Amino acid sequence: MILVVLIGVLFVGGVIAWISERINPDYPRLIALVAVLLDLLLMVILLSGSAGSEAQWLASIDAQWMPRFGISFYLAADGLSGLLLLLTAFLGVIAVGSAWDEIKDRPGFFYFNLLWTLAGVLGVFTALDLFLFFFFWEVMLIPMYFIIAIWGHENKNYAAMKFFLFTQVSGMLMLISILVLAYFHYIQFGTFSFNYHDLLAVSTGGELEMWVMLGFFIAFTTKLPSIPFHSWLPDAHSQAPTAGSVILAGVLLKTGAYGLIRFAVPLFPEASLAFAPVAMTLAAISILYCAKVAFAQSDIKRLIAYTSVSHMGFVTLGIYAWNEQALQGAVMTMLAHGLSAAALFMLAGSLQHRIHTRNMQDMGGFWPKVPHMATVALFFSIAALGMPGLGNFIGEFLALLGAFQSNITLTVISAFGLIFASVYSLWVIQKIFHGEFASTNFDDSQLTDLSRREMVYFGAMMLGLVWMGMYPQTFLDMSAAALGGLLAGSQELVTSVVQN
Amino acid sequence: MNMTFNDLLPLMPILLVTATAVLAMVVIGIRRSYAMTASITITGLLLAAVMAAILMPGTNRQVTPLLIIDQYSLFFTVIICAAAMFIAIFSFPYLSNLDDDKEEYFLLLGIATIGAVVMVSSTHFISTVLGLETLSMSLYGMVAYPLHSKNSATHPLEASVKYLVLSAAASGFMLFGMALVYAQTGTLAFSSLLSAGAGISEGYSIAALLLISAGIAFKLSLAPFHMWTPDVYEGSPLPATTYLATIGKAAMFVVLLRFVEISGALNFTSVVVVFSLIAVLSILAGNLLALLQNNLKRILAYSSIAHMGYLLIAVIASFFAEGTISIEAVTFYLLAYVIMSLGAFGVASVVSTSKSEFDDIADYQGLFWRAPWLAAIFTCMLLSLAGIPLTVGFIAKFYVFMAGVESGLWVLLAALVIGSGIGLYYYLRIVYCMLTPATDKTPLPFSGVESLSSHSVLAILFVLLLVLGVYPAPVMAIIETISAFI
Amino acid sequence: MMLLFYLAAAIAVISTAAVIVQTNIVHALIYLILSLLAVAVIFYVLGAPFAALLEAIVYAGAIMVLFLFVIMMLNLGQHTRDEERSWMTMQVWIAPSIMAAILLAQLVNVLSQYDQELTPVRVGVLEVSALLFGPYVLAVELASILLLAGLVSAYHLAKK
Amino acid sequence: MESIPIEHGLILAGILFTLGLIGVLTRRNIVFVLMSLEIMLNASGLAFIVASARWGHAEGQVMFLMILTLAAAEVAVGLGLIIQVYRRYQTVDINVLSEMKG
Amino acid sequence: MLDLIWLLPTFSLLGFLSLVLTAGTLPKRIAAIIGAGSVGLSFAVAVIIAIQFLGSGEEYFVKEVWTWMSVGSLNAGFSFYLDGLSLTMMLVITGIGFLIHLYATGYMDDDPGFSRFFAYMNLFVAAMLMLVLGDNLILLYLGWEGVGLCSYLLIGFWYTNPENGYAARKAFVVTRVGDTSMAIGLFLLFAQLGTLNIQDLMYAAETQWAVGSGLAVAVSLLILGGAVGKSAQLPLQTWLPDAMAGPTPISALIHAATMVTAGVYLVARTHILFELAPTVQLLVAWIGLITLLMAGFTALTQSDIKRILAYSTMSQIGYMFLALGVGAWSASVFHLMTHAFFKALLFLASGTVILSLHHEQNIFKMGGVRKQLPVSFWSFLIGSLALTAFPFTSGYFSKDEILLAALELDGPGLWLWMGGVLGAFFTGLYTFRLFFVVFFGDNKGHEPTQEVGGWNMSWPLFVLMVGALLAGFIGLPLDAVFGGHGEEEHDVSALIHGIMIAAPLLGIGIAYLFYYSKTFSVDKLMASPLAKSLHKFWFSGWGMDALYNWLFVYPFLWLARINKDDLVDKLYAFVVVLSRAAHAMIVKTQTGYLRWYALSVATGLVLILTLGVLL
Repeated sequence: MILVVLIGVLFVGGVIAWISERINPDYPRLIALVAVLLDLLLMVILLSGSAGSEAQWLASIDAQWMPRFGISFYLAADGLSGLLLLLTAFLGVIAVGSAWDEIKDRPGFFYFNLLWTLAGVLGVFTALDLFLFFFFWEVMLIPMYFIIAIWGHENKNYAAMKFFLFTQVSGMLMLISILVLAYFHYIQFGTFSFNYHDLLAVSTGGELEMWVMLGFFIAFTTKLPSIPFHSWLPDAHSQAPTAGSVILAGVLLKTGAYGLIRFAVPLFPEASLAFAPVAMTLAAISILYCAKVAFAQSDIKRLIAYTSVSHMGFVTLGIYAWNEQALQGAVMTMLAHGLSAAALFMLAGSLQHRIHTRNMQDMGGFWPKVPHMATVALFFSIAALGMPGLGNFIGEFLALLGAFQSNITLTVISAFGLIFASVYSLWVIQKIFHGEFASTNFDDSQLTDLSRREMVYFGAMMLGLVWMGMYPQTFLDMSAAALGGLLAGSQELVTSVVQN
Repeated sequence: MNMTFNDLLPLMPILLVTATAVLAMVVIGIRRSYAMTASITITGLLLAAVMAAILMPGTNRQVTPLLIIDQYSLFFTVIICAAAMFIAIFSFPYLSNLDDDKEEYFLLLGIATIGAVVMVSSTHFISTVLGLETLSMSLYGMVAYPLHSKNSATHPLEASVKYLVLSAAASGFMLFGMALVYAQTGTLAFSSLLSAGAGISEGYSIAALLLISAGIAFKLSLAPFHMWTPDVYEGSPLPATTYLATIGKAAMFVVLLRFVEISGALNFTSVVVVFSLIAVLSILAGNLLALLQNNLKRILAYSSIAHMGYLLIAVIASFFAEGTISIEAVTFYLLAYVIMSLGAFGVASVVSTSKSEFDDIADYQGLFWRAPWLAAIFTCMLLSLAGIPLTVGFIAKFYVFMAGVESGLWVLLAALVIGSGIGLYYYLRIVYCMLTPATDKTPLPFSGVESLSSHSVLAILFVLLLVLGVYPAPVMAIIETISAFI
Repeated sequence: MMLLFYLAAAIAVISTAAVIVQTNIVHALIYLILSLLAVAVIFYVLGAPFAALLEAIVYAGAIMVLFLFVIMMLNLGQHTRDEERSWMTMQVWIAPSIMAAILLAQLVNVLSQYDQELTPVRVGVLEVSALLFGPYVLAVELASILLLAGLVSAYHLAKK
Repeated sequence: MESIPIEHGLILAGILFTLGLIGVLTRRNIVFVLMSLEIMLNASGLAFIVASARWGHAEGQVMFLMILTLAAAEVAVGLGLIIQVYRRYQTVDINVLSEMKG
Repeated sequence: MLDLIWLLPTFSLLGFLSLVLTAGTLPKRIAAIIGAGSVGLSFAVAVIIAIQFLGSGEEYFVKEVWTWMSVGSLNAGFSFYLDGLSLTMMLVITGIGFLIHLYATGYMDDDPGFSRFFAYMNLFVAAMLMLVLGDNLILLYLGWEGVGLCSYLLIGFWYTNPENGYAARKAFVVTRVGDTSMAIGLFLLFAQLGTLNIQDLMYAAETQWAVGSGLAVAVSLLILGGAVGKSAQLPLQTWLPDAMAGPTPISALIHAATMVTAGVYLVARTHILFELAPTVQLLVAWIGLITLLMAGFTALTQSDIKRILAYSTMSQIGYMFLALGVGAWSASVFHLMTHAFFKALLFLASGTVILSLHHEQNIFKMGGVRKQLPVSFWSFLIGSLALTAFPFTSGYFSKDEILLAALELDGPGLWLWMGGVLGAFFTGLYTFRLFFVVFFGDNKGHEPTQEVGGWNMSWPLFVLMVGALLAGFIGLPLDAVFGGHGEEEHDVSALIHGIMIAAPLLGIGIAYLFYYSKTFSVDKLMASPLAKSLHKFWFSGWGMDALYNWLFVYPFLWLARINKDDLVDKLYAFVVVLSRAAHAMIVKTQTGYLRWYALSVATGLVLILTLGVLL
């Protein structure tokens, strides 16, 4: 029930925020903040309450929804979901914070969309009925579309459209795959079912399994994103308002990875095993190619967007290595990247807010002007390049460590991403904060250092990253049981295939 | 099979609609009163809808060879009467400033509804043709209705002529095909063509089937018989367009469904191929044509071409899949389609009058901020047409996907995916246009009378859209039951 | 009888062809009436005297007179005839003719597969009306509704 | 009475039908177009009568009656429209009706 | 007390945190106390721990502070491992580190980034301690990357000059190439041996792998990759000279005494792997030798005082690698320790010179500053003597051991020895070239008035002078670590000893003749075109920078430039163009003409009929 409350709070909060704008334009953001904080609190209670228990599912609810197709309203959270829920709520708070001053225009509708996006994401992370999953998968898109299309920057229509088209079209492929699965359940067991556990028992087999798996894979790698489906992301990220970028980079991308872990691989262990080399190759290409493209960008948000693609490559790599270290690495990368990318987008956003440009060619020498911002930026750049002691390192290291056990060549190639990451990360710092200060290309009157409120947000994210980097065990333990369960489920089959 | 007294009860909905039309005519004859005629029509249609709904649970009766009044036909009778009522409500403010006799419009609307109800209750060529022609004949009038008006916002004359000529030609195809079928089977009732009579080859049956299909495809504006659609939609006054797009399509589709199911048309491989081709062509042509279109009515026209293509997939699937899922898919999709088209056209109707129509996308610029309520409804309707969750359109598309998957129609599903992808683009274009701030040149959101009743209809449609999108289980159950009657 | 059938058929085809190539609209109408009368003869030959009668009275009579009224009303005289001539260029005919040729070939192909002799049985007005006012009584009612629709539409459209 | 091959009757209907279609496709004068439509409908009616004769039914004749009704109604509405076209454009050229496109 | 080993990095880390969180708001004096004091405290603790440890007689000591990550079979703790090797390193880092911090409080006195500087420095010390104390390779890697980061931050400390930024990034990226190789090595080790705990690894490798097995070769090669990156050895040496862009104390601490020797530490730490792969071990020796010679040549041609010292550092680390390569583990670490003293001394002394000359670094614009800068002069002299292995200075003992060990090696030993001796000759030559040019002759540029700096700058120099002279007599407790390979009596002839002593002296002599007495003229030597181009070649560090530019940097930049807009995106843009074109084409069918529509309907009919009937 608590899961319904979690999601419901956001849905209802969104509506109230929208309506409250009529009373006072300052209310929406307050209501939004209360809603996400409430969610965060509930989640902490949920997770801490179940910290000791061995049960795989921390909370669940299962109610009939569309009996005609065996569709039920089945939400459940295990440790893996729990972590991502936590990330979502945390970044939700951050996103509300980053929008606090930025969104002056129609705040009610903005916070409505923000909360609904988050609600959709929470749904995605907890839905265990595949229809419900798809339902939430799509639900989170529309408010996001609005966020980009209404509060975005100069090229918002294009970006929002592209975002929507990519995810929708790939989503339809997934829908087909889900339906094929349900239909196979019908053939094999005589009833329709979209229940995750039921569908795990379905054996599609043969060539079809590969195609069905590909439906999932394409949908998830589009969201993730991975080459060659990544090209919506730079546009969406660069055009979205800061809060939008934060949610996009921090949370929405993770739904793709979550889908791969929860659905794509466990539902099709054989096809995934056969497909793993291709997936890992795509991951490796993503890592390197997008790191290189990132380096070439002069729009700072585009640059960060491409680095996101690059980093998410490690996630794919880890997932398709499919062993404990790799999976934990993927999950840690998701969490850490959620924070670091969100923070970088916030920085970019606050820069843009101050000097009204994202073009790095116009920037330089900001360090003395904005030392706090510079330090924060340095911190997150360094986190992004995988500095040990911070969360990203744990994730990428574990992912690579695990991946190495399954595919040496591709892991070695991917490891070069670490080098490229240092190239672009340091380039950003150099370009923006180092060098002589020159303000010929923009109005520098607004260029002020981070406010105390902003520092609190960044501080929280920094703490999070340090925590992940120095004592990742907190997070590793939480997801261990869930990942162990997933691994065990497919292990038997995989080993038998390998032996044959 | 002569009529008996017991047949009257199942016929009540039709009789009620007829009585409405007759009463309206009489009232016009006595004293012209716009409000009076409109309210008679609206009330009559409402009564008919309620009547049909009351009758629905237990009724299954063949009333003379012409009409079958079963749960399926009653279900659609409810939909058609309700939709007609809604359109009547939209029409009232729309036409109120027309400088011509306005009363006959409602008369035509009532008569057209008779035709539509007959169509959905028909498993017989005679009733099909009569129903269809009654519907068409009234529509010619409705489409051309404001043609005497000096400052009509549309091109009613051109639209009507195009519609009449092409539609009559299509009727000709259909009739000729029916004649061939009759020559083969010896009965005018829909019947199986599978057992060909002596000396009749398969090719003959196929040709007959395809002639009828061509006629039906024309009415459904399936490619390559679709070209009239945008022009007629654009040229007609908005409520008439709405009628054409919703009731006209739904009634015809029920006929197609019944005909295809009973005649066993899909047992002929070549018919399946042709249908698939038509479906793919419709999906691609419809969506591509709408891609950069700026006229809202034309966009919706093109999109309706594509939607009919989607529906055809479910029809094709009905042959391959066991069970009734594909029939349910068609049924649900039609219901959804009627709701969302009514909503989309309804919003346009509400802001338009016969003298000035909001038919350019640019007219809707900034609607989101100037009339958020309307814009929200419009957005939801468009998203529903695009098949996005939380709306009924998604469940409908889900049904079609399900039917397609069950039957393994991968090529058609691929077309569906591509088509929907393109479709998203132009739906979102409209949505985006509503989001961008208005310019000075944008006309005011309301060019005519603001009608409370129209808004309530929109509200009802909006609620239906969301409720059926979020909790469709009860309706699904009903549809599952009634689909057994096909 | 057979001879009559083929004779009437030939007349029907020729006069119909004459209709669609005519430039003088009144002549065309006369040809059309001729064609309809020929068809009426065929109806009779096929044992449908009632239909033949209706064809002659309603179709060739009433409906064609309606056309004639309109032609007179619009006063489509000599100048329209010249206009018609100018519209009758070769290229206008190419595509339709090809289409029609293929269609006809198709139809002849499939229709000739209907390999049945028929011996016409007289089905007179009695049988037809028994049917009409028996099981098909609703059809009659519906036809009246259809005519009502046509009436209302025509009334509304054609008025000044 | 001698017997008539049924396919000949149907083929005749087919020919008339096709001729009507050609008329619809080629003529620019709306009145001709309407006449051609009548030819098509009539051809369908003929086909019904032929089929009806094949089975010795009256049903085909009933259908013919309906077609007759329908043709009459259609002509009425069509001619009404023609009058309006002529009134507005002073011509019966169908090509003037091409304001909407694209 | 040993349990408190975690205090070592903690002090510095706390120093770092307090400096960062106050963000430059602290008064300079307090910042200095925090910055230098935290390292001083660390040093004090280190000394106590060292005494206790040596007194306890244990071979090693392990302390796990907390579990870092435990995933499946991977189990890495935040745990510290203390043995002779890490003890040595720990003392060098904290001890010399403290001196340099102290010196820096004077050197950086007028810099606006004072507290930022000490923050980075503290962070560096903390990371370096992690590196040497880490019980497992991941923790070591943490320190490894951490020092790299600090190196980056400090090289680019004066960020307003883009060139510094470039140097900093170059240093980071080039070393990261090595780091990546090392990381891959870690993956391979874990995949094969199932643990990353160093001691367990060594044991497992020793028991499971045969000498010369492919895995051992691969792993040691990969680890070597990391080592050469960090220690600026061929082929990843190019970053070190540019790293001199940072403030001089940085050069002393990071790029001379501690961080750059991390590679040596790493190889020594994992020496068992190298012993299992003799070919790689030999490769280490050759890399050391070639680097030391190349750097020697280059040092001869440089004119920037710090660059000369940088090349000399490379060269000396080359010696250490040589020692590692020939299995003289202890000698290598010994040289590492002595080198730390005298190179730190040299850098700090050069720092006073530079500061006194208002940041002039070109030696040919100095000259004759012997009188004005006595402390620098003496520091430089002692440092130079130790560097050139002048008998009975610290450098003499350590280098001696290395060369002797090389000579003892069968096979290429003699060649390695000869190379080493040649290197020693060059060391003498370039060191005293520098010395004579700076401190003798006429002043050619800036006239220093007096030596800058107070006690906090001179005291460290005195301590280091003593160290540079006497460190050779320290005996390192390394036997337990390297299994008795450490102290061995070398039984070689006097001739060999003679040559080894003579080579550097010869170098000094030649330097004297060229640069002090001017008996020979450099200009004359440089007259020939061949000499000029050779000079140019050596000056540019054997053209390695240009080579790498052409091989890696330019292609990368080119690729980045041509693909700025992302080729993949074009693919989708093409889809858009295609749909638009399709729309444009198909929309033409909507002509608005009724007859055309009718024709389309007829065509459609004909089409489906044909299809239907023919199929």
